[in-house]
Amino acid sequence: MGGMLIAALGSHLKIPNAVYQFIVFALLMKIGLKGGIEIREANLSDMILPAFSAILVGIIIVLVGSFIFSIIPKIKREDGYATAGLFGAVSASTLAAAMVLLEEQSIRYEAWVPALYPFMDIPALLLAIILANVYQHKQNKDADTKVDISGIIKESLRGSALSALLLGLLLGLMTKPDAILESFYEPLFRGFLSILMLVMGMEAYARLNELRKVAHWYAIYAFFAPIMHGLIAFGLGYIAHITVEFSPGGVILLAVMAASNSDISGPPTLRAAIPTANPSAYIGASTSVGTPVAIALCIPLFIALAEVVFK
Amino acid sequence: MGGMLIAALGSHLKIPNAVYQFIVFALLMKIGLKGGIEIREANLSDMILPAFSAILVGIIIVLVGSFIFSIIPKIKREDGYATAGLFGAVSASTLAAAMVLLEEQSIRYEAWVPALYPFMDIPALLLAIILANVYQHKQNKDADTKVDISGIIKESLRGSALSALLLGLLLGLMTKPDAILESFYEPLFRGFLSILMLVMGMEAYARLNELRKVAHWYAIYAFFAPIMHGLIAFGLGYIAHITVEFSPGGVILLAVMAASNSDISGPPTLRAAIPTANPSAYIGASTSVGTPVAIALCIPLFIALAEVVFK
Amino acid sequence: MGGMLIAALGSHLKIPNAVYQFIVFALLMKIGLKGGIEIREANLSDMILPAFSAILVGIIIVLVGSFIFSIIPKIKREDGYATAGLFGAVSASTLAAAMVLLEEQSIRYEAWVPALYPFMDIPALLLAIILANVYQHKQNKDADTKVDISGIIKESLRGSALSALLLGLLLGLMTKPDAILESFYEPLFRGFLSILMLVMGMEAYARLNELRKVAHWYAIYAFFAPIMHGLIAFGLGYIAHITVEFSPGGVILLAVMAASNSDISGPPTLRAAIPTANPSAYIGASTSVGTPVAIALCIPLFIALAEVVFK
Amino acid sequence: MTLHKAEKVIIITEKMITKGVCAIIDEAGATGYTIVAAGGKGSRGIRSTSESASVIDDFANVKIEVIVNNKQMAEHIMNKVAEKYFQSYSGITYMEYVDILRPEKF
Amino acid sequence: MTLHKAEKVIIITEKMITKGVCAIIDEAGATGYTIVAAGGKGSRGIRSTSESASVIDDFANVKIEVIVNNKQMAEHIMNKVAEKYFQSYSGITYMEYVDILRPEKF
Amino acid sequence: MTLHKAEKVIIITEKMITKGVCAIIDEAGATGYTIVAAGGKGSRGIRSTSESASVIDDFANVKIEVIVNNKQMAEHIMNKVAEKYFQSYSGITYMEYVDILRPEKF
Ligand SMILES: Nc1ncnc2c1ncn2[C@@H]1O[C@H](COP(=O)(O)O)[C@@H](O)[C@H]1O
Ligand SMILES: Nc1ncnc2c1ncn2[C@@H]1O[C@H](COP(=O)(O)O)[C@@H](O)[C@H]1O
Ligand SMILES: Nc1ncnc2c1ncn2[C@@H]1O[C@H](COP(=O)(O)O)[C@@H](O)[C@H]1O
Ligand code: NA
Ligand code: NA
Ligand code: NA
Repeated sequence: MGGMLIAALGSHLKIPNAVYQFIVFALLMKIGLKGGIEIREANLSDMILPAFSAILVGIIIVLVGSFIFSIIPKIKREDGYATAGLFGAVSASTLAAAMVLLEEQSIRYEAWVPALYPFMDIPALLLAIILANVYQHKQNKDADTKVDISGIIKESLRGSALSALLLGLLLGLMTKPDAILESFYEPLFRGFLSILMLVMGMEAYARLNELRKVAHWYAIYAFFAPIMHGLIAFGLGYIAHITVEFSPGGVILLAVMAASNSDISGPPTLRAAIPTANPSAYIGASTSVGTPVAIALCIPLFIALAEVVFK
Repeated sequence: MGGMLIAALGSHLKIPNAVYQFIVFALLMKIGLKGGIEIREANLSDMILPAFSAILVGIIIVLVGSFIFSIIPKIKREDGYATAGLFGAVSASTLAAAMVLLEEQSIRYEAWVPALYPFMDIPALLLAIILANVYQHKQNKDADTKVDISGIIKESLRGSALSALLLGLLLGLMTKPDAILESFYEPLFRGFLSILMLVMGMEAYARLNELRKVAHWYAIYAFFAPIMHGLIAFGLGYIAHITVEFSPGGVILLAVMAASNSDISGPPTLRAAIPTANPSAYIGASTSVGTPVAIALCIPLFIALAEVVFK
Repeated sequence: MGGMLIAALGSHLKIPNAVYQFIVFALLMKIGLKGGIEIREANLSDMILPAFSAILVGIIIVLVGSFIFSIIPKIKREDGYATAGLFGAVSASTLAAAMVLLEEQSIRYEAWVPALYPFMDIPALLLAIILANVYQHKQNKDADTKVDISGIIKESLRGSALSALLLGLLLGLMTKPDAILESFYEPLFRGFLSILMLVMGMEAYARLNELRKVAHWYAIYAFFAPIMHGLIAFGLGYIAHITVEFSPGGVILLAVMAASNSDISGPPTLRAAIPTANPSAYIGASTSVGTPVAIALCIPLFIALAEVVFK
Repeated sequence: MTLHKAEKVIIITEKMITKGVCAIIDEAGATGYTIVAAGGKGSRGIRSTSESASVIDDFANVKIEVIVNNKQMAEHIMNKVAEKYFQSYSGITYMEYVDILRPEKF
Repeated sequence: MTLHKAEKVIIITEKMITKGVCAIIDEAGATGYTIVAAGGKGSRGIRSTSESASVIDDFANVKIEVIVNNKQMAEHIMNKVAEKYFQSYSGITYMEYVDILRPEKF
Repeated sequence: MTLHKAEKVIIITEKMITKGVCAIIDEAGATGYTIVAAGGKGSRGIRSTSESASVIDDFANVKIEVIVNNKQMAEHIMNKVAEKYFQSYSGITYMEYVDILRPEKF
């Protein structure tokens, strides 16, 4: 699947936007529904530690990233915050690719793990936005604009990606959507995901140009950050494994979430909330380098690591 | 499934129009194909009485509705006719929801029953349009515009919803589309329907505002009319049950058709044919009140009633 | 399936462009994936003769067509070349329809046969474009525009139709997409194809008007050419049957490819490369006459012929 | 090259009456028109015209532009459309002056 | 029939700030606006504004048109939008003179 | 605030030659352009340009707008496009006068 990434060089092939949006919607609904159904039957206390780890990872990534960019010369601070936020946030498609691979290799995971997505995603975006806003406040002290935290949370929950996921979760929790999940979302899942991978591959190629125009540091960060982030999350997940028997598959997914960077909802959220940051900087780096590294390198890496660690 | 109706408050989630149109097309093709296949094998004489009941129900609903609105003060006559027409017409999605529920509870129905849709839909719309036009004629006597009945019938048959249904019917009757039905339309049916329900739920919420701007009477009518219409149809269906052994499931579906109001093809047809009627009046009432009542209240009600009556 | 062609007369039914594009993409990916998987396991030497036949057929069709149109009076030479090119090129949907029919009648074919598509398609388009350009050169001798053959090849490979097919082929060859093919593309195949047939049927009807405005000769050519082209290819396929045991189903598919005319990628390619040709001439003839003849007449004809010949 | 003065009539209204508006344009003798999908807000509320545009991502208005070589024809089209439709359907119409390249085309 | 002079303000900018631009228009007191999906190239590169428009077939700009009956209001809208957004978001704004049919509508 | 006079060239033509038209615009030295999907009817019949627009719900024309600060450049673009394309492809081009906010941008 990873192989399809660089395929469509120079081709006129385009995916209609309506289809793309529907595919994203279906993937997130599927993850949400499945998660919701599973949470209904899960032992809530099992989820506390992993959820807490997810939040922690999101925060650590943004703090570390912001620090790294702040010591690199000639990088605008806002650009650094936005990039760190994007890498702290989570990519549903990378996550879905890992899920498919785990299933193929029949590595078990608690089905509610993918539903931890927002626990890592929201804190990361939020923290990045707050840091950027606080920084701007300090710069122009006369300004009296306040950082509207609850507004940012609301906006990010209302975004189309999180809405779909949360809607799925809710429906999974409150209704009995098992039949629809099985007859509709499950068969479409892999096909839709493969098309999404295709889009992302073409996108990665198309963005390379943009990346070239910004500082090299972004590319370097984008290459190493996913691995580092994944390892941090793997570590925390391992602790959860020992203490509350968090499954090996769950640990892998947590690490993949950390390694991934938000490709659907993150960019517009950041663009709206940190308008002074240059989108070419953070989107170029994440799409062209971060995502391919997360998918093609990190997923197999963490699976291999799990085989070593949990044997 | 009904539970998903009010879900997406304030969310930015939107369904692309292209996807929405395709979903509607697929649902109607499925109903048509299935109906056509079944009619091929059915005893035509069994269908006469139910079909006749459907026509009768469509006409009764419009007459009763027009009468009710004509005695309410301060309601424009055209608005009353249009509203009555919309409630006489049929919603494919409400009907489909009832079909899914019947199948889940394994209540049997003749598969040609959903194909009775146009028998109730067209007479209702037509009668409402004619009444409104005749009324306008009387108002300005000098006008010499004639009511073009055959033109209205043609237009309503050509509308995209009925076209898809009739095309499905025709193909079901004349070709052997069983394989496509089973491998393509059946698996997609429930998933597409659930997405349509989602859209309708969001739409209902969005239209509440509009409803508030028009007279309360619309909301009151929209609440009670589906129940009343359904009961009338249930009664006529019961007669068909006794005389030609019309199945209990068929009686339920007939009642649901009557209770439903047209959400896809009805509004534009009425808007074009009764331009002086205020769309906020009839669409607000039907979408925000009529449809939720028909789906969440009437379907379970009629199923329960059938269990009492047919035991 | 053929019966659905003329159905939707005068209806307002429209298929959203996004859905249409996605359906085309999915069909071509499916053909490509399947072909790629099969080529991986096939004996390459078996493919040489059929592939060579495909190329030959594409060239013969264009030469014969160009000759025919050149002797008909009052036909612009460019229009003739473009029409011949279009009939030499291949229609993925006609091909897919033949594949479904063969499977229904369980006539076996090598799964790589549909992947021969570009072997016939590209030479035909290319030759037509070159002939037209050379002709124009001769007309205005002062012009110094050269015919950019490699540019034309590149452009035609990059077109969205061939891109999707080749991408599928590549993925089929290099990765293991069997699961996605089976769970996603296969179930959608027939349904999508039937919708495409519907679109083509409506299109054929809509183009009849256009056809009426151009010379009758186009309609006459469009009626007989598919049969003639198919028979030529059938003959060459038969030779391959005798010499390298090319399957009867393969022979039929080769003949159908020859009989078909390009409906998706051909027209824009020709329009761009032979701008002086009148699109109403070649598109009208192929869509309204050529395609229906290829699907409704040629496919059953060649199947019947095969039953006679290979018994 | 010389450019010639001409008039451009713009009509922004509900998608569903496109056919009727175009018929008026054709009858008036214009040589063509251009249609663009549009959304909007007017005196009748945000996208008041769409039957179901609040949830579904769609533009329910159209913007129709007609270039005519003759001011009377322009005014005629504007009046006809306003008279026939703007009581029952939402819509606006206005005019601009443009410079065209080939006057014989319009 | 008499036509009346009016101003039309055009704003071409990124889709994502549509809501904010429309709020400025409403506050300025305009009676409505029309929105059209657009793509384009400007000082910030081809479709610089779209998060993912290079592969996905989509227009990521919008063209917003406002007709106002009052030149000051027109200039006010242009200034406000340019001030608030055009430092961080790509976009242009310009004005045209149009003839409207029913001045009381605008 | 001062507004400055400028020219807007509009080209309405078939979608498939968008790339070529944009190349002409770029070569002429314009700072950008805006593209909108359009349908229409002209001398070559309803949506004469679309390969398959009669059944599929799609706009097959584009409307391309270029604002330039220089009338000669405007006329140059119009002539070039008309010369190169309007014999074989359907299309029209015309010009309007607009008032722009920041003349240095164009
Ligand atoms: N002042 C305005 N400026 C630009 N477009 C307008 C204006 N007023 C109305 N429109 C457009 O015309 C449509 C119908 O307007 P109305 O009839 O006032 O509801 C609206 O949906 C807008 O697209
Ligand atoms: N000279 C121009 N003519 C027409 N549209 C333009 C021009 N320059 C910019 N635009 C439009 O305005 C958008 C933003 O421009 P910019 O802020 O320069 O990136 C572009 O994407 C184009 O749609
Ligand atoms: N008089 C007109 N007013 C507005 N648009 C026009 C006019 N004539 C042609 N067009 C547009 O230009 C396109 C090509 O026109 P033509 O080359 O005449 O077929 C048409 O499809 C319309 O979109
Ligand atoms: Na992350
Ligand atoms: Na009803
Ligand atoms: Na051929």
